[in-house]
Amino acid sequence: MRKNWIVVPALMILLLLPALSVAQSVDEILTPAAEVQLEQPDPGLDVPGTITVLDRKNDAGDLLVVSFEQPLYTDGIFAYNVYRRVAGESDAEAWNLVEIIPADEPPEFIDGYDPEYPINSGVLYEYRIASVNIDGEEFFGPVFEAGTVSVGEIYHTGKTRVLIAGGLFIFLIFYYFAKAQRGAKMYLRPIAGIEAIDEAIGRATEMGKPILYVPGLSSIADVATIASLTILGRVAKKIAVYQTPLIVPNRDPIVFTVAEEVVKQAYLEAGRPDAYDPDSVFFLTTSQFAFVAGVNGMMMREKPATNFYLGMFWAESLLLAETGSLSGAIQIAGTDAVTQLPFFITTCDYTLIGEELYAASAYLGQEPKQIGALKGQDACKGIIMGFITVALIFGIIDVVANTHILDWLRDLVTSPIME
Amino acid sequence: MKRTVPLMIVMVGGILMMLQYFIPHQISQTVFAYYTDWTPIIVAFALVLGVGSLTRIHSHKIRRKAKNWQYSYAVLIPLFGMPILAHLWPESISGGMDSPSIFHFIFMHIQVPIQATMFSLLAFYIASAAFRAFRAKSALATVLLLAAVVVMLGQVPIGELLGRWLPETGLWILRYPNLAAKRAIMLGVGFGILATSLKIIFGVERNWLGGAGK
Amino acid sequence: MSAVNIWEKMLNIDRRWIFLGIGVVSIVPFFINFGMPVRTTREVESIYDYVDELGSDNAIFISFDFAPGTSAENMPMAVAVMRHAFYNDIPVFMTANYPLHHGMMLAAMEYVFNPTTEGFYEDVDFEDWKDLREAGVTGKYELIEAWENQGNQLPEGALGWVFEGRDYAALGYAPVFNLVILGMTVSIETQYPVDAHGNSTGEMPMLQEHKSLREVDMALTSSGSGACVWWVTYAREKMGLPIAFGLTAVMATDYFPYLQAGQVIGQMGGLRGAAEYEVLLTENGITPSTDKAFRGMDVQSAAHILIILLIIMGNIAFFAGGFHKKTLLKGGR
Amino acid sequence: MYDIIGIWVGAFFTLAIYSFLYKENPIYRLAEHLVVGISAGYGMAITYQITVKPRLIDPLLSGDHWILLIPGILGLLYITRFIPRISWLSRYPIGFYMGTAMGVGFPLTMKANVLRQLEGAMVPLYQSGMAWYEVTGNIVMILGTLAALIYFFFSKPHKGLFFGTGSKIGIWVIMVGFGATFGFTVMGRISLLIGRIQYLLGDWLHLIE
Repeated sequence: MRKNWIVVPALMILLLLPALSVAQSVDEILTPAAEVQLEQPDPGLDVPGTITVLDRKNDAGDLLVVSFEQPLYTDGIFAYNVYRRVAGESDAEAWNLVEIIPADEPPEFIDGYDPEYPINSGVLYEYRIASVNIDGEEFFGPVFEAGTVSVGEIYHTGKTRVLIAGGLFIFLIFYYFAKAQRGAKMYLRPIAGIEAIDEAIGRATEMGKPILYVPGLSSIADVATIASLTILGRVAKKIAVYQTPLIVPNRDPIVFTVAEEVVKQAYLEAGRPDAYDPDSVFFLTTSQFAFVAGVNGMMMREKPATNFYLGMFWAESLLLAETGSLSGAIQIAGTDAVTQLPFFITTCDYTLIGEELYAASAYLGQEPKQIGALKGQDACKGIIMGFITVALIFGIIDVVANTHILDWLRDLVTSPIME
Repeated sequence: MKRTVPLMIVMVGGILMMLQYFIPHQISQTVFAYYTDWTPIIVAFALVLGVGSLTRIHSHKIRRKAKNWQYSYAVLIPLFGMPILAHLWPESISGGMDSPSIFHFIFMHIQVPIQATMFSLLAFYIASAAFRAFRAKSALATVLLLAAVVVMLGQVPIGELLGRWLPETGLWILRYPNLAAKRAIMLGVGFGILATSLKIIFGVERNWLGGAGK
Repeated sequence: MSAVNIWEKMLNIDRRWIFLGIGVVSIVPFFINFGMPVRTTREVESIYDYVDELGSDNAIFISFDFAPGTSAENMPMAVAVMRHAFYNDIPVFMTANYPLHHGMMLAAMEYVFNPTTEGFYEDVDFEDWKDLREAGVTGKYELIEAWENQGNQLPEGALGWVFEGRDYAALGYAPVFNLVILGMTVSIETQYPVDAHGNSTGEMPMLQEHKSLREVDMALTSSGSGACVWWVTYAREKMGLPIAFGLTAVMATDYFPYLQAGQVIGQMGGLRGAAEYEVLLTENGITPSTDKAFRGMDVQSAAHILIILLIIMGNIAFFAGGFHKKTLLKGGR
Repeated sequence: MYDIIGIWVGAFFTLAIYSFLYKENPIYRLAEHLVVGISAGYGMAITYQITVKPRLIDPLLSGDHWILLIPGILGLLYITRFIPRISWLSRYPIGFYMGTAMGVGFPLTMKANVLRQLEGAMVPLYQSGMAWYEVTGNIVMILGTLAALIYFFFSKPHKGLFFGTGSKIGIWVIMVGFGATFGFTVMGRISLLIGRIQYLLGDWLHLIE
């Protein structure tokens, strides 16, 4: 396989991002607002001056950016009330109070967020602003017609980084899918857990004791369950050859039927269909704690030499593994439930951690779909690792040479929060 | 009809919603508004699936007089009793001291204590496993247990009395090495979720079709 | 009897003795009451400071995203922040992301408004102050004045009045909650035309002043499941709403990446996090005394010590008894 | 009165669950079954009263929201699951929900779980005013994230300086992280027990404040 496969996509985004961030800088043209009407300012308070209205970029055509000149004398002004109506209406009732801006805040706001008074795309509005004193008396400034209407955009320029990252991800996943489908042999590193699985089966055979395999407590929709059933097939095949008894209790009825099929198939493939015991795979109960009680009872009675707990587990992980370790069995666990992993690690002899479970199943199953997806995700992890490595180097350079190149790299992946 | 149409629905729906994120235009917003209006209605019906299978399992048990079949009534009676109570006295949904109702009583004084107690059983099991199963079998397991002990002492007031360094170290572990491990796992899980989404949207992963006839 | 047998016997002790031990250890400290001090951490202080800056012009969300199973941890957090908000006259929107969680929201209100709770708030139903509302009295202070002028008196021990629709809105459960959050970024009222008590939200002064999440200053999600991430993904990343996490201890360690990346302003982890908030409230005179979470911390200390001792004793018995030689795997860790 | 009976009933069921610690028994079994029925029934009641009625039935009955028939019918198709001959129809609403949910989630997950986390991992090693343990912390954090990622990287053998040493450091960092999870999980379970003891000793027996 090509060695430099990580570098290509990584370089791609490195080059694309700065180009786009330059293109993104906004070029807004100031439209002078036309003066329509002038009211005599009340002698009480000074009133705001020119109102400027701009279209807001990256919206659905429902926002306007409104700013205004603050009055010369701000004494006694408590806040500004901003009113809007559709341009050309003469009705005084048509004025809507759309925003109240405290006097000490910048004289700018985005209009249109209020669901009661929405801005419609393509409609021309006019504004007027009043200075308000502490008693709530309003002193109106002149009316200004907006110099522009709000227009919706087709593409949101602030989301380019997400688009690039998403596109790259989709590309990589499908690239490896296609590659796997074409039958290309792809390297997966051997996973230490698989070795332990084989060894544990051997140990049980030597001792002539059964093997217990719990395929998790979740449904068939869980990725961990699917991975576990793949591994079960492989384990059962080995067991069929050695003729060791197998016990597979199930909590989910659908998982039970699938597990039964998998084991039967494995015995067939091993050439020992006669050795298959139909009672070895069975449905126990759907109740979580009752399931544990049942399995624990079996462990104490049958004393299996090896226990496998592979799949999705919740709080019961602790109870199963505790009893298993007391019965003196070798225990091998694997799950993607992060909160249960510490308990498995301290009670079992070997634990497949998180993604290792998926990888083990892909490794054993050799199904192109699974391997392709795993490779695609690996490639993405490679890119992330590349970025972090570069960031680390830049960080060191920053400290040593007192530069700021890390900020530049960080900006490349920073996507703004506000729409 | 049986396979192709659902796969099409998934693909069209998925791609549409993905693109919608990048398009601020009014049309895209309208599509999205319809989506947010409709989905809760559709998903509400999914509850029927769970209720249906519960009913099926337990009525089956009662009919066959399977082991412990009497307890199935303890599932079925509240399962249908609760909605009926709520329908007869709709104000009981809002609960509170002002309007005591059987519905609220069953929730507050049966459901809440049972569920809260169920999980607290684990405190006992952890204690027992601490003595009988948590082993420092290898260097890695030892590190895990040591970190756990420091964090456990650091989080409770008595840790403070044993030495200021305990809570400080506990917090340091949480803020730095723990963060590193969890972030790596989060990135891995994130990619896993994204890949699964893609597989479902583009019809590569079809497991969800299963269980409803071929 | 050989030495190995003693160790084996020790390890095979009936575990009900251990159960009894943990039971005793978790009951006794309640009667002795050490009241050991709880030191606050910056993760919790940052939430406290943020809420403390807010006032009656602001508004916050408290989302009840937990089931009865974890209410021992999640409830004190939600209650503490709620009392802090009421003290500062901050309007509080309350939501729940699942039917069972709806009941927890109601339970929290029952607790805070109950006269038997030390430092409770006297709740005024939405209907009861209808005349004042219709007369246009909606500001908090003029409302209290007008209300007391009508002859209402604050009960003894109550810390203040809270008016439904002015100081809080119990919005409750709505299905597909991630979409509800997305929808609320545009309008809260379209997502919740009525609240959990059947009141029209459009008539509520606090909804008229805070029409969408854009006009809200923070959301606390007191969460027992991964649903807390929805607030980050759908509200924070979409329109920048500051989010605070209240998490069960089991989840707490997993969410530090969000904290460090600045996606949440702070996080309370488990009973300890809630106890820290209670300490901050009491130190600043917001509540007369600390609440359940703080009182539980003594027991927490005792139980941790017991469990650590059990781990140490168990390991001694295991290695001294030579059990480690039996099961070692070559490929194992 | 209502409250007092409530607390006695609650205490009874609390003790019923705890009786399991001694031995499995019929009262425990009753409580375990009740909780399944009540939670599903409660969910159904709330969903009907809060969603189906106000959002679907009321608008339809008012007569001018006929478009809501589309989601209504799509939702009803879920029920075909129980009729084997046409059960495939239930794939339509499932497909709609799955597809759209995945589509909405994709860019947002990319942003919150990937890009933001990458950004968070790119912190300056040192800024003026940082204590020594914060600087070492940052280094541990960056190197640790990198190493843990290497551990979960399956396309290269764990050999050599980068992949070999990296994955070894990675597994150590992961173990320390799991240690923290372990400690917090223990703490959480104890907290839940404390909650129940406060209920029994305080709310029920009034022995403690």
